[in-house]
Amino acid sequence: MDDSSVTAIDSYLAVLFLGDLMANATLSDLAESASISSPPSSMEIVKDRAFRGLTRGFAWLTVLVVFLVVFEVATKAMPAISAHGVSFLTSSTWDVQNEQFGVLPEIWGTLYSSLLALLIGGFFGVSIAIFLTQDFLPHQVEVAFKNIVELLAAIPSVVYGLWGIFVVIPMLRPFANWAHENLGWIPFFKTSLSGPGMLPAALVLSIMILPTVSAISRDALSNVPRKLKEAAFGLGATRWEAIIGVIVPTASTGIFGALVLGFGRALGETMALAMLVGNSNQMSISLFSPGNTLAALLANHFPEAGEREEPVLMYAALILLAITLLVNICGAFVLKHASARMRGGAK
Amino acid sequence: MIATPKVENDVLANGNGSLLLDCNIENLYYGNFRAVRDSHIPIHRGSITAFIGPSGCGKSSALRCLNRMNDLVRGFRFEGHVHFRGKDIYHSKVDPVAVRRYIGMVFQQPNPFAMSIYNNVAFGLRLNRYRGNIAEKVEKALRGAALWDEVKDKLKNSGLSLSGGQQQRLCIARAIATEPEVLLMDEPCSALDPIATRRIEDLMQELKENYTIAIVTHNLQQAKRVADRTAFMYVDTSGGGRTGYLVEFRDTDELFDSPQEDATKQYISGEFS
Amino acid sequence: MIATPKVENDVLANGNGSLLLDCNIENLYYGNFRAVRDSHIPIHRGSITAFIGPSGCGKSSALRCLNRMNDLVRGFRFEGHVHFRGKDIYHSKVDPVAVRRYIGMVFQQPNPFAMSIYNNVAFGLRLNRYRGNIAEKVEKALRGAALWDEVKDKLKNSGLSLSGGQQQRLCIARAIATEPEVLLMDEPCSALDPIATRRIEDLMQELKENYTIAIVTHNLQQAKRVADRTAFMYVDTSGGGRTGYLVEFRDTDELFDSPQEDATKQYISGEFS
Amino acid sequence: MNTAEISTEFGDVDFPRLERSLRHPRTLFSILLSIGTGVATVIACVPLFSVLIMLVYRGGKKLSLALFTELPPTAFEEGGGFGNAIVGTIVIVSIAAAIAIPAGILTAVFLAEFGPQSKTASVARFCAKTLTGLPSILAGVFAYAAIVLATGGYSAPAGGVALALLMLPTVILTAEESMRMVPVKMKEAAIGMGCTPTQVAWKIVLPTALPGILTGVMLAVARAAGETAPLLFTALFSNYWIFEDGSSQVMEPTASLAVFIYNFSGMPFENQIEMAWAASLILVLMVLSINIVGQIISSRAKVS
Amino acid sequence: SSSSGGGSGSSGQNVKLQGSGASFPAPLYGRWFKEYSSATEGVKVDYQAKGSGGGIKDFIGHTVDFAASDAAMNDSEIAQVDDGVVLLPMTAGSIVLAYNLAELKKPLVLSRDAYTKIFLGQISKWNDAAIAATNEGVDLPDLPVTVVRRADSSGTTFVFTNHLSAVSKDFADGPGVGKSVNWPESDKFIAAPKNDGVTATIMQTPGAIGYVEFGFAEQAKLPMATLENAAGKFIEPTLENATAALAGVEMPEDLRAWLPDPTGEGAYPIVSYTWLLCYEKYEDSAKADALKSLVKWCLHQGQESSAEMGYIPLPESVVATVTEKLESIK
Ligand SMILES: Nc1ncnc2c1ncn2[C@@H]1O[C@H](COP(=O)(O)OP(=O)(O)OP(=O)(O)O)[C@@H](O)[C@H]1O
Ligand SMILES: Nc1ncnc2c1ncn2[C@@H]1O[C@H](COP(=O)(O)OP(=O)(O)OP(=O)(O)O)[C@@H](O)[C@H]1O
Ligand SMILES: [Mg+2]
Ligand SMILES: [Mg+2]
Ligand SMILES: O=P([O-])([O-])[O-]
Repeated sequence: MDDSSVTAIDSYLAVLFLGDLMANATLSDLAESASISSPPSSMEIVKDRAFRGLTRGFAWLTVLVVFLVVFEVATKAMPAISAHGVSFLTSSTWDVQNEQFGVLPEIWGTLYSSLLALLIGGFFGVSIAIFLTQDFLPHQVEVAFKNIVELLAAIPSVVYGLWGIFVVIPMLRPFANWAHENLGWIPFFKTSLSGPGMLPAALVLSIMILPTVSAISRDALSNVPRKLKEAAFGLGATRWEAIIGVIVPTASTGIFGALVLGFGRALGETMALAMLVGNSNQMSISLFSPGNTLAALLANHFPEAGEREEPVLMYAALILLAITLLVNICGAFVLKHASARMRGGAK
Repeated sequence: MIATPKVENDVLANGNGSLLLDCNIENLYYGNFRAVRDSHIPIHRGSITAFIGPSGCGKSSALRCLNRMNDLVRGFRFEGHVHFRGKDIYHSKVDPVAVRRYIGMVFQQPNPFAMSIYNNVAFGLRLNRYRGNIAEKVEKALRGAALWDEVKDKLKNSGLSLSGGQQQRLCIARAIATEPEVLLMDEPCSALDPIATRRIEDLMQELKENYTIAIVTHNLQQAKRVADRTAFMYVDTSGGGRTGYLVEFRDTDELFDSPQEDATKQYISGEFS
Repeated sequence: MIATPKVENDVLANGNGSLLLDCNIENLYYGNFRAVRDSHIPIHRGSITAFIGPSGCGKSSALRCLNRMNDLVRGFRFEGHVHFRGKDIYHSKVDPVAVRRYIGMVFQQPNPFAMSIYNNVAFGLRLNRYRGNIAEKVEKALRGAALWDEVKDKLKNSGLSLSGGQQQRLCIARAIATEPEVLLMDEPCSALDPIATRRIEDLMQELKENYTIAIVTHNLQQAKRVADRTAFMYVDTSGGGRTGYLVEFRDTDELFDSPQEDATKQYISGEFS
Repeated sequence: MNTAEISTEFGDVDFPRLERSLRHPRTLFSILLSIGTGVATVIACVPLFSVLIMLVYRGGKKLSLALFTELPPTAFEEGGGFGNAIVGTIVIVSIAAAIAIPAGILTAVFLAEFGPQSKTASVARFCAKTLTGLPSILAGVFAYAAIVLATGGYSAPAGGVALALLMLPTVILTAEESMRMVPVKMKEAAIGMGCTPTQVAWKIVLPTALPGILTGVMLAVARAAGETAPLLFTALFSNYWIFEDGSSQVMEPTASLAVFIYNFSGMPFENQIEMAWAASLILVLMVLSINIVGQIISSRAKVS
Repeated sequence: SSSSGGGSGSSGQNVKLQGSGASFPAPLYGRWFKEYSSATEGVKVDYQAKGSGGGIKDFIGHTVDFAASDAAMNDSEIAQVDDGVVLLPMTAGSIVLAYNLAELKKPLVLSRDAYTKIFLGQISKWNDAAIAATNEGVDLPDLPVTVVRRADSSGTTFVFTNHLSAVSKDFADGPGVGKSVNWPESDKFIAAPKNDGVTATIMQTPGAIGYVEFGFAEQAKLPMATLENAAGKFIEPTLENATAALAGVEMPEDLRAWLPDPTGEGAYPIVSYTWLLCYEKYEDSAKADALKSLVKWCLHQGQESSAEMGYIPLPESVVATVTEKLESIK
C-alpha cells in the first residue's frame, strides 16, 4: 500500500513529508530583504502536512467503513455460506421452515430491474443533462428545470412506492393487457400484468435514479471547455453534430461515471421495490411478471429474521455487495480504456 | 481625440475582387455592455483583411460576427448587417450552421478535440459528408498547416498530446481541410514560432488565390506582410464605457505609410523597430 | 547539421551579475519521451535571458524546470541539476513550494483565478503574509502590467470576465505583485497587442534592476529588444525522436549578429523583415 | 474557378444556400433531436409533477400550523401533527451531514488533489463507488450493530451514522469530480506562486469547485432525508418530542418524517393516511428549501 | 441492560417505557398508550410497530422495555432472555380474506376446501367449480385469481397458516406453519410488505384476494369473504362472531393459548390473541411499577375501546388470569 514510489506527483507530495525544515531555512536565509516573497512558514508547512495527513486519513476511513460493513456482513453470513455454499446462487426456493435457501431469482430480478432502470433512467437522465446544458433554454429556465429534476431525489422511497401502486400500475394496466393479448408471442409480454411486477418496479426505479444520473452528467457536460464547442460550431457543425461529435465524447467519462453511480443506486434501492416488484420467487423475462430483488428480499425479511434466517440474509447481502463491486470493476475497466484512448497516449 | 469611423469609398470601389462579405456593425452588445459600434468593413473576394488594434477593442468580436459565432454567447445582440454574397447572414431565415459551412474559423487559443489527430482533421470532412479520399485530404491539410512531418507517424495519437504550437497548427489544418470560402483567423499565430508563423503566412498567401481571409493579429508586422487591407480599431472610453469602433480601414500600405487619423498614427508609431 | 551544444565559458565568467540560477539539463523525460537533452543555461542576477527556438523544441519544458513546475506532470523525469544561489533545487530535501515563492511564473495561456480582479493580484501578497498596504501593492502591480486604467472601476469583477489579453496582463500583475527574485515568463506577450507588449517589455527592463528574468518567446524581435543573453534551442530529429537541445547560448547581440552554428544562422535568417 | 470545383466536391451548388430549410437532412436531424430531447425532458418531469400533484392534492388539504406544533395522532383521533418528526428529521440529518460532508469532502480532496494516482486513492475511490450500491437497509443493519447494540438503545446519533453512510459516497464522488474539473492551468498558477498543496486546495480548488460540491451535498441530503429503512433499525420512532422541558432525549428513539410517512401511510385510518401525505409534502418542501439555500450560497460564492 | 428508559436520565419521577413489535394491534396500542400517558403524570409510553419478529428481536436484545407479538415467543426464544419473560394476552383479532371483484354485489362465500385450494395455488380462475358451488346465482367472472400474501415475515401469516394447516393436510404438508412460509410459486402469487401493502395491492388489482387483519380491510372498505368454520357454518367476519370464537378457549398456565380452528357454532374461524412481552425483572423498579399499572389500565379501561376499533375485547376470565400473572413482574 506504499504509494510514494511511482508517480512524480507523489514525489512532489513526498518531498514535504520527508523534507526537513532545514532546507526551507536555508532558502529563507537566501531571501533578499527587499523581496516580499517569504518561504512557507513552519506553520504553513505543519498545516499543510497535517491537512494532507488528515485527508489521507479520511480516505482510509472510507476504506475502513467499507471494510467494516463487509466484515460485519461476512462474519454474520459465515454460517450460511458454509451451510449452503454455491447452491445458494443457483437454487430458487426460500423456505425458512425447511431451511432451503436460494437467491437465483433475486439475482436475476436485481440485474433485470436495474438494467431496465438504467436503460430508461440513463436515457432520460442524459437527455435532460444535454437539454439543460446546451443553451436550448434561457438560463433561468435551465436552473428551474434542474431544480425540478433534483427535487425528484427528495421524494422518500415510500412515497414512490405508493405512487407506483396508485398511479403507475393502474396506468400501465391497459397497455400491459393490450400488449399481452396482441403481442404475447414476444417474450417480454409473455405474462399478463397482475399488478406489482418488473415493469412498474423498473419504471419507478428509473425515476429514482434520474436525478443522480442527470445531475452528474449535467456537471460533466457543462464542464466541457467552451472553446471545443466553438471549434465544432466554427467548422459548420449543427448544434447536434457538435453535441454528438464533440461535447458528449469529451464528457463521456463523466457521463459514464454518472451511469455507474445510477446503476449502483438502482441495485441497492429497497423500499419502493419491496412495494412494487411483487416479491415473488419468479424468474421470467416477461416485463409484467412479478419478481424479486436482493434488496427487497432484505427489506422484507430482515426486520423479523430469526436466527436461522439472518445469516442467510447476510449471505444475500454479501452477494448484492459483490454485484455492486463487480459493476464498479467493470465500470473502472471500461473507463480506463476509454480515457486512455481519448488521451491517446499510446497507439 | 476620438475620431469618427472613416471608410474610404474607393476601397469599396477599387477592391481587387468583388465585394464578398460586407460587414456593417452598428452596435454589438454583450448584455448591456456595448462592445463595438459603427464599424463598416467590406471584405473583398480573394483578399486578406487584417484587424488590428489594442487589446479589448473588439477585434475578436467583430470577426466573430462574420460567421455568427457570437450567436453562442448569451446576451449577444447585433445591430447592423453582414452581407455574404449579397445575402444578409443575420436574416431571420438564414441558418447560421450553413453560414459557418462557408465561412470557417481558427481561434485564438488552440482547441483540438479530444480525439486522434487524424480524426480532428477529418471531423469537418465527415461533417460535410465528403465522399472523396479522406486520408488524402487530411494529409493535404496537415501539410498545408506545416504539421505533417511532425505528426505523420502518430496520426492516431490524441490531438491533446501535442505542444501548444502544434495544437494550433492542427486547428488550422482542421479548418482548411474543408476548404471554406472565407477563413476567419483570430490571432492564429500567437502561439507559433516564427518558422511556423512564416509557413502559415505563406499558406495564407496561397489560399488567398482562391479564398478570402480575415485575420485578427497583434503583430503589426504580420498585418503588413500578409494583409491587402487593414482595419484599425480603437477603444472609445468617453462616456464611461469601453466601446470599440473602426478608426480607419484602407489598403495596408496606405494605412501604415500615411495614416489619416491621430489614433492610427499614435498606434502605429508605437510600432517596434 | 546537428550541432552539439556549446556553452561559452566566458558567459559564465563575464556575466554582468553573479550566477544566480545555474540550469544544467542532461536529460528531461516525459514518460519514455526524451523532450530535452544536454542544455546548460546559466542565468545571472539582474539579467534577462531569452529562450528562442522552433515550436516543440522544449523551451517551455526547460523554463519549467527552473522552478520545478514540471514536478506536476506525471511521468516527468529530470537528470541534471538546477542551482539556485548554489543550492540544488532538485535536492531531495528542498521544498518545491519554497522554490516557487522566489521564482515566480507567468504562463503561456492566461490563467486567472475564479475570483475578483483585486483578489487575483492580492492572492500572492496574502500568501506571503505581506503586512503592508495591500491595496497599494495591487494598484502598483496592475499599473505595472498596463492594466490599471482598464480595470480600476471594476476591481470586484471576476478575473475571468476580462478579454484574453486583459487576462494575461492580470496574470502578469499577479506574478509581479510579490516581487519574486526570479520571474519566469512563458510567451507572456503572445496574447497582447503591441502597446501592452511594449509596456510589459519596459516593465521587464525596470524589474531587471532588482530581479532576474527568464523569458520564452517566439518573437525574435522581442528577444533582441529585451534580452541580455539568448539561448537558442533546436530539435534533433535524428534517431526518430524529437529531442530538443541547446544549440547556442550567448549575449543576445552576439547571437543575432554573428551566430556560430548553422542551425542558429538558418533560424535567425528566417527572421522577418 | 476553384470555388466551383470545391462546391461540386462537396456536392453543393455554386451559390451558397444559407436559408434554413427542413429539406436539409442535417437541419432536420438537428431539429428532430432537439425536439426529442425537449420532449424527453418534459416527459421526465411528468412523474415529478404527478408525484407532486399527488402530494399537494392529498397532503395539501391537511396543511395547518398544528402539523408543526402537535404530536402524532392515534387511531380514530382527529387532528394532530408531526412536529416531533420534523425536529427529529432535522436533528438526524444534521448529525448525518455533520459526519458525511466533512468526511466526504476531505476524502475527495485527497482523491482529486493530493494523491489522485496513489494506491490509497484508487482503493478509497473504489470503496466509495461500492458504497453507492450499499442497500440502505444494510446501512441500518451496520449502524444497528455498531451503535445501537453498543449504546444499548435506539437513538438519533445511530440514525445519523446510518444516513451518513449513505450520504458519504455521493458526497465523495461528486466532490471529487467537480474538483477534477477545476482547470489545471488555474492550479498551475497557484502552484507557480508557491502555494503549498493545502493552500491550492483551500484557496483555489475548493472555492472553484464549490457549486459542483454543493450539487452533490444537496443530492446526498435529499436522499438521506427520505430514507426509511436504515432509520427503522437505528432511530426507530417516537411519539414524543426530542427536546422537551429543557432536556433533550437525543439518546432515545427519535421521530423522523420518513418513518412517520412509512408508519402512517400504512395505517387503515383516513386521518393517518392524510397525515402521511402532508408529511411527504412537508419533507419535499424542506429539501427544496435547503436546495434553494445551497444555490444561493453557491451563486454568492461564484461572484466574490 | 435496557438504557432506553427515560428514568435513567432525567429527574427521578419521569419514566419512559419503550416498546416495539407487532403491527397487528398497533393502532389499538397507540391509542391506549397515548391515553394512558396523558392521564398519568410522569410516565411516557411509546410503541413502534415493526412486526412481531422485530419486537422479539428487540426484546431479546434489551433495546426496549417491552415488546408485542401476534405469535407468542417459543421456548428457545424465551431461553435467550436472562431476566425472564412474562407473556400477557392483551387483545385478540381476526384475520379476513379480502378480495377485489368489483362485479360481485354480495359477499363471496368460501368453503374450507375453496379457500385452502386458493392459497395452495390450485384454483386459477374465479369461476372455478369449487368457488361456484358455494356462490349459487352469482355470476363469477372469468378472471385469474391473484393471491396477495405477506412478503415480510409476520405474525399475521403465522396465525393464518396455523389455521390453514389445521384445516388442510395438504397445506400442513406443503407450505406449513410459520411467520413466513414457502408459498406456491406462480406469477399469480404476489407478495407485499405489511398489512397495508397487502391491502393496497388488493385494492389495485382486479381479481386479487389476500389475508389481512380485519381493521385494515374494514377501513379500506374492501369486501371480505364469508368463511366456513369447523362446525360447517358459513360465518361473516364480524366482531360478535370473532368474540364467539374466543369463548371456548382454556387459558394455559403460561398464557400461550392458540386457536387454530375455533369450534363454536357461530365462531369466525381465523382469530388469535396478541401478546405483550415483559421481562420478569426490571433493574429500575419505577419502570416495573409503571409497566404494571399500564397493563392494568389497558386490561380495564382499555378494553372499552377495543371493540370500537375492531379488536375483540378479552373475556372476563382472561382479564382475571392476566391480572394475576402481572404480579410476577418485579
Ligand atoms: N462573451 C463576452 N461576454 C461579455 N463581454 C465580452 C465577451 N467577449 C468579449 N467581451 C468584452 O468585449 C470587449 C471586446 O472584446 P474582444 O475579445 O472582442 O476584444 P479583442 O480586441 O479581441 O481583445 P484581445 O486582443 O485581448 O483578444 C472587451 O471589453 C471584452 O471584455
Ligand atoms: N506534459 C507533457 N507530456 C508529454 N509530452 C509533453 C508534455 N509537454 C510537452 N511535451 C512534449 O515535449 C516537447 C517539448 O514541448 P514544449 O512545450 O517544451 O515545447 P515548446 O518549445 O515550449 O513549444 P511551443 O513553442 O509550441 O510552446 C514537445 O514535443 C511536446 O509534445
Ligand atoms: Mg481577441
Ligand atoms: Mg511552449
Ligand atoms: O403483526 P405482524 O406485522 O407481525 O403481522
